[in-house]
Amino acid sequence: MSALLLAEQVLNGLQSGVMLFLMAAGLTLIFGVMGLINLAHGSLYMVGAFAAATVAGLTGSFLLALVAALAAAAGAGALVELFVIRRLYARDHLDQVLATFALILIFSEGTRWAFGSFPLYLDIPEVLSGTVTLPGGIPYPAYRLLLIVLGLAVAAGLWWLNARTRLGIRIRAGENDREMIAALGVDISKLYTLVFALGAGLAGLAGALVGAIQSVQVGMGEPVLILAFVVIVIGGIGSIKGALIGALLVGLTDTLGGVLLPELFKLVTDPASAASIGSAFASMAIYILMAGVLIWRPTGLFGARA
Amino acid sequence: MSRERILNAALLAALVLVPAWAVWADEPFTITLATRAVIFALAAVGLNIALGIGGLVSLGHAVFFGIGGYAMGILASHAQSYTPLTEWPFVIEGTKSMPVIWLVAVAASSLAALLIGLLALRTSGVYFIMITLAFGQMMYFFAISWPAYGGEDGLSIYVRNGFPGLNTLVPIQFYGICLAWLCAALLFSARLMRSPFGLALNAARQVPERARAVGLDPTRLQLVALVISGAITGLAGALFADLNRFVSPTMLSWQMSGEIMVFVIIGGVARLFGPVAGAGFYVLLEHLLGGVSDYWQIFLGLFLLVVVLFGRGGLIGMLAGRRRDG
Amino acid sequence: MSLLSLHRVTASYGASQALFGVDLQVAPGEAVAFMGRNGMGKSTTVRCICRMLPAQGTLVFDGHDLSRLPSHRAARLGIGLVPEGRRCFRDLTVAENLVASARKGHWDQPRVETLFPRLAERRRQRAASLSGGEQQMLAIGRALMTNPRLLILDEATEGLAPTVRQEIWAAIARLKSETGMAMLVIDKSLKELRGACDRAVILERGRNVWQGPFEALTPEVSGQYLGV
Amino acid sequence: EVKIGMITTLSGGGASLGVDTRDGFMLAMEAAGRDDVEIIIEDDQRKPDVAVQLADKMIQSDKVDILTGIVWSNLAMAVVPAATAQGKFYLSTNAAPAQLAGRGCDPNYFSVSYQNDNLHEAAGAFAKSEGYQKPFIMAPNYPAGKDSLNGFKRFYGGELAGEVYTQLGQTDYAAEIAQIRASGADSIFFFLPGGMGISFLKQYADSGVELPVMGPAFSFDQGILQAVGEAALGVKNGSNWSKDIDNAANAAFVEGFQEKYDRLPSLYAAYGYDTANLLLSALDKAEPSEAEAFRAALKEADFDSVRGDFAFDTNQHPIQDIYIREVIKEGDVYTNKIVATALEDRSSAYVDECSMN
Amino acid sequence: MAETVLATHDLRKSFGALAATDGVSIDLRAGEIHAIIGPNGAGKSTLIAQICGALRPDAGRVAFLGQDVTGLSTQARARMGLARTFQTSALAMEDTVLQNVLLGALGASGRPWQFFGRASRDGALRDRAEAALEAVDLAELSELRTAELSHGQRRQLEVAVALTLAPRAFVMDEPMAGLGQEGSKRLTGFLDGLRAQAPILLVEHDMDAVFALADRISVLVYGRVIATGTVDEIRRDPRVREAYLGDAA
Ligand SMILES: Nc1ncnc2c1ncn2[C@@H]1O[C@H](COP(=O)(O)OP(=O)(O)OP(=O)(O)O)[C@@H](O)[C@H]1O
Ligand SMILES: Nc1ncnc2c1ncn2[C@@H]1O[C@H](COP(=O)(O)OP(=O)(O)OP(=O)(O)O)[C@@H](O)[C@H]1O
Ligand SMILES: [Mg+2]
Ligand SMILES: [Mg+2]
Repeated sequence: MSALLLAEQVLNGLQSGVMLFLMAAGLTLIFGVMGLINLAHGSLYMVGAFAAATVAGLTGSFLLALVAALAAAAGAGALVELFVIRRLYARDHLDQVLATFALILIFSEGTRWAFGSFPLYLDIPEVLSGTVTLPGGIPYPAYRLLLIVLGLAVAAGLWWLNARTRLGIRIRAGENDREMIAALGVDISKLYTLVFALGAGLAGLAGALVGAIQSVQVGMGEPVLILAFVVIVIGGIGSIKGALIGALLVGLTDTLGGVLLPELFKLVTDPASAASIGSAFASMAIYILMAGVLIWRPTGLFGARA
Repeated sequence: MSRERILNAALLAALVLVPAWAVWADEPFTITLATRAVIFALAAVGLNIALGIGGLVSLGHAVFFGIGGYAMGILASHAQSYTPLTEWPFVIEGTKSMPVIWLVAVAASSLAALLIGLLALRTSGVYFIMITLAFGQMMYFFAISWPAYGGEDGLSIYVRNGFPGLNTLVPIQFYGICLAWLCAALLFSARLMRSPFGLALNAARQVPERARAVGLDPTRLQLVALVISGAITGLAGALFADLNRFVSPTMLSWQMSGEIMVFVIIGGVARLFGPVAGAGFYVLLEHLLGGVSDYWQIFLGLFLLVVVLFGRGGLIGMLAGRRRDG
Repeated sequence: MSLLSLHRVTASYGASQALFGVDLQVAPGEAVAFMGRNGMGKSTTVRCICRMLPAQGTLVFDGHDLSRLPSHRAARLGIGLVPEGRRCFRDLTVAENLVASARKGHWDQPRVETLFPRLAERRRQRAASLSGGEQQMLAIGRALMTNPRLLILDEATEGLAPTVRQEIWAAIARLKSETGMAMLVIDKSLKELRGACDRAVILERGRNVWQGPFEALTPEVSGQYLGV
Repeated sequence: EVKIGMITTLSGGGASLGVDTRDGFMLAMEAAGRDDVEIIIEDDQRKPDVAVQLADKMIQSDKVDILTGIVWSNLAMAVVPAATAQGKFYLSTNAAPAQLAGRGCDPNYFSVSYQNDNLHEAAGAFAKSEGYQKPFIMAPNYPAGKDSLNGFKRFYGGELAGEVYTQLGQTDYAAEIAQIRASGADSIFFFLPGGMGISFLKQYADSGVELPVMGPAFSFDQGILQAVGEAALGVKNGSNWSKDIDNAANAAFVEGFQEKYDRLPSLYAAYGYDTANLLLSALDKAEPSEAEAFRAALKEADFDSVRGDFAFDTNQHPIQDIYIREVIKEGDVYTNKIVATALEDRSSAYVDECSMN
Repeated sequence: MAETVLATHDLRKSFGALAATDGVSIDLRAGEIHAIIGPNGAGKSTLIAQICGALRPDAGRVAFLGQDVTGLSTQARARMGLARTFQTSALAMEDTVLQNVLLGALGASGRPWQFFGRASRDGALRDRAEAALEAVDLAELSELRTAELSHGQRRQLEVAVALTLAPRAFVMDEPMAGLGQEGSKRLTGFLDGLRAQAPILLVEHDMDAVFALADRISVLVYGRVIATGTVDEIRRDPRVREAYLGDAA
């Protein structure tokens, strides 16, 4: 494999990492900061994509579609928080797992009921289609560059919100001791609704942005959900920086694993089985990475808590 | 007698009476359904030991379930094709005998639990959830792409394995075997909860530093709990594969892990009969709702939501009160 | 007119009743010592005032009926709590702990840090890794940051070194005289309560058994209800 | 009175395929208007264990004579051997894994659709006839994916620019596209069912690489095409059915389906429709309870297939023509048109391994 | 001189730039109560954590019963007979009071690997547990869930659990904290009698208790022992008065 191709694949890995971060951003907020295990995060991602596809289909405007995705997912998130999640903060994680598992069923089948069983059409806008040429002569899709920029911007924004604003501090305080922060005069319920809606909105936005280059269909959120959890756990719960670095690591491992492992096995076996064995190991690679990181650092790369 | 005990007795009675009625009314499928529920309950009883008493929220129990299933699939498929599993260093033949398969399933899943536990118990809390999930996913992807035993297509066994003295093809007899195992596991976990080990494990979950300060090693206690838990779930896996006469990577998927966990939670975590109530309710609901509409999973979701929101302590907690018995 | 007024307050934990009719008044600018043996219901009463535990009976703060308010609204009326067992926000730094509760007023971060210089030294350290005494200072500082009109101190000197304890009692005295902050103080040291408070209320098994000015608190009374 | 049990996927992500299968099947059944045929339809949720239990239920409780409807190979492998072992007939409306065509063939098992490799073989034959020198081929890493690439290679036979197995469920194909660009390939063959294919095609269209693309019909089926949109235009795909196959049965089917369900039929609907008609033709001649006679009646395949000429080989898989279609736009709708016949009277690669000769 | 039961030699532990224990050498002799006092944040709990094995020292050694235990785990030290109480109660809140002491008895007996038989019906375990509850006056509450105890009652239970170990030495981190005056007095009396059973290393801010109990006192300031001596010596020491005691002397 040429050095140029390798460089391009590294770039692809980083790019897919940033995209992963975009998908995981909302979850980082809800899971990392509020300490809530929200399995329905993938569903909110799906809601965003479906809202975007619908609005894009009606208006033809991608921008409006993004706004719709954000609004629909944030709205759904706020409702979910008000009617379901709110009653679960005081319970242990397991009840949250079950409730949000139930929400997955409701969201998935509800969406199928409303939109039918077939995938929807959502494409990138005309102005962003096509490629730009990177230094080194690699043609690179313009839309993906935009995703990278957005992903990094979201990371920076979240970090700022979490570490530097009083809102962020209060939310983290609430995660440590909800009763106490309320007794100090902070309306933590309202903050939580807000944060949950924000996290959901980010999920929806990611669903729309990423949905434009993937398939918009029922169940699209599930693989994302697991990946996003992997990312956050590798980085260390509660750390935005960790989530970004975790995402990049996962992106790189996934991409390079898929590319390099088959090459590696070609040294010992015929191309067809090398491709197959290599890819088998590649699909396990990120999980091996995660297990490895956790065995080495039981609270992730940047996690503080035990 | 406390309300929980009455409830437990009623559940047990239902496990006997419903299939008995099905035999009388010649409804073999009801027995199949009951068998499914009983096997799921067994798997969940296994998880309940790790999760309920030990506080080990494992989202990777499908690994043990699947290993149990594959123990059955691999042994039986070799027996079916008259080829040995290995010829070196000594010949290992396949088998169609349930007791041998169970033994292998339990041994293999305990071993897996031991290895996973040794690594995973370095972490705790949410990290533990995720690392167990990671091991599950590794196994799943491995099974999907490993061609020797069917990959994603899985392995079919044409005839159910045998148990000396019984005709396992008769649904009620196979059900009897499964029920016997479930009762044994329930008895075991009832005694475990009150035993010195249960006490120590329970404390290790709540305050590991205290356990250490009195000379107990929480990690080792938890490891043992995980192994016991994995072994029981593995056994359930072997039975499940035998029920379907089929095993495939879906048994190893994270959804499967999630479902086993859901059985425990809707039934009631750390309640003796929680897994039974949970698995029974879920299987029944799935069966009844399936006919209602194509979108029946919406209703399933709503039912589950109602149980979490209004039934603290799961179904058992809802019906028998918050306080645990014993 | 009293700032805080409790009348016939009862409360339970699930099936077990902990308070059987507690009466308690705190006037503006007054410091009241709240006493009783272990497990008699002092902290439970505090939880009721701060709306952390549902209660029956009359609870009025500054003319507002507390019994309908959520916890944070009660706090915003001007009730500041230093809870039993400190309950600092473990994963927040010292500075963040203070910022989290801050509301406008006399007390701000520099003032709190002047009161407890030790906190200034540990500003960027996670609360969980503070020593016990440091956490206690943080909990007091955090409550002051809400600029309360009534400060509730539930065992606020537990685990503090004698020197620090003296400082805190001095600070309490200063708070009272300078800012006119009313106080409800729970502490084990009768001697120090006597120095800092105007009045005492004694609980036994969830009921008032004695109240009055400290001068009237005879050795017989304290022997009977406090065991000293 | 004949009872037919249909097990198919009606909920969750793969539901669109099952829904089409059912709708096609029922279209034919209702047209026949026979009141002595009872059809029981159940949802397998795309889970093998659920499928097995539904089969048990249909066999034990409902006492069906014939089973049909499964979409996925892994579910078929779970259900079919056990069902045929209990003496039930199974007619496949889609999945037809290699084992069941070869060593595991069974007198009670008929595949009405194809053998899994067929559509890939057609693409391979087409690549050869077009004179491609270096196709780049890829599929997910699971048994059907491997069968697919093997099927392609079986009829292509030449040199490859690359052979890649992707991960099942993968959504980002940037790395594969970079590999394609670097490989010097002159064409691409891919088998990426469902959402994977949509993702790949969208990303490929946006990557600036412009090589001819081939695939099996699954990724270009009516339901999916609309979601891919323009990115699919011009792609060649191997199929044994297309809505423009010119025969009376097909015309009636396409029209009837559109009228009844208000959408264009898909491949799966076509298989469902043919399966129902085959069944009806056999039922006219024999009862399923007379297994020998009924089997013989099925084997005759005495019905008007929407695919034109249709016969069963000795392994009871179809002998049929397999076409190459091209994706076009008709008004606002993306659809397919036949451009070539890739394989004539194609049976399956495993027929010699089957002992039913 | 009585034999030395527990000793540290030049223990050091730093958190970043902060030296929490900075070369601490102290010892505990049979039959005595050795109090460690010092300002908040002086490193007392850090020292205890190292003695009990919860923290690994950067340098230095811990000896217990004449054996170097620096490399041993907490549980191994506990099994040798080192019992501790925590500054913040560490109890199984969902369990009953009795179960908490049973746990101690179980640890002491070293047989947690029994999967059958009820822990609460095991005569030997139960006797031991009940004796410990009796000693701290909690016997009446034995069936209550620990979460239902008041703060002070939890502190008493904390001591009871340590008692069940029948240890060779006690290490107590502020056992009086949270007790009322009456409770402190009772516990003081109780600890007084306990020293005959096993010596106590006592960290405490309650000076009444310390002065009443301690045979020796060591004063820790900024991680260093600045003075060791009898009650009177320490009370008179101007450095100690300045750093710690204030008027309390
Ligand atoms: N969370 C709880 N659940 C159930 N009962 C409780 C709970 N907290 C306290 N109690 C009970 O309520 C009674 C009063 O407890 P409270 O904490 O108010 O006592 P206190 O006067 O503050 O004692 P202390 O000085 O020991 O802190 C106690 O007998 C205790 O057993
Ligand atoms: N994990 C840690 N990381 C950083 N600093 C720590 C950590 N643990 C303790 N410290 C610091 O070390 C110093 C000693 O703490 P320690 O808890 O030993 O004090 P102490 O003497 O027990 O005080 P107190 O009487 O208040 O309980 C404190 O300043 C504390 O902030
Ligand atoms: Mg109290
Ligand atoms: Mg300390």
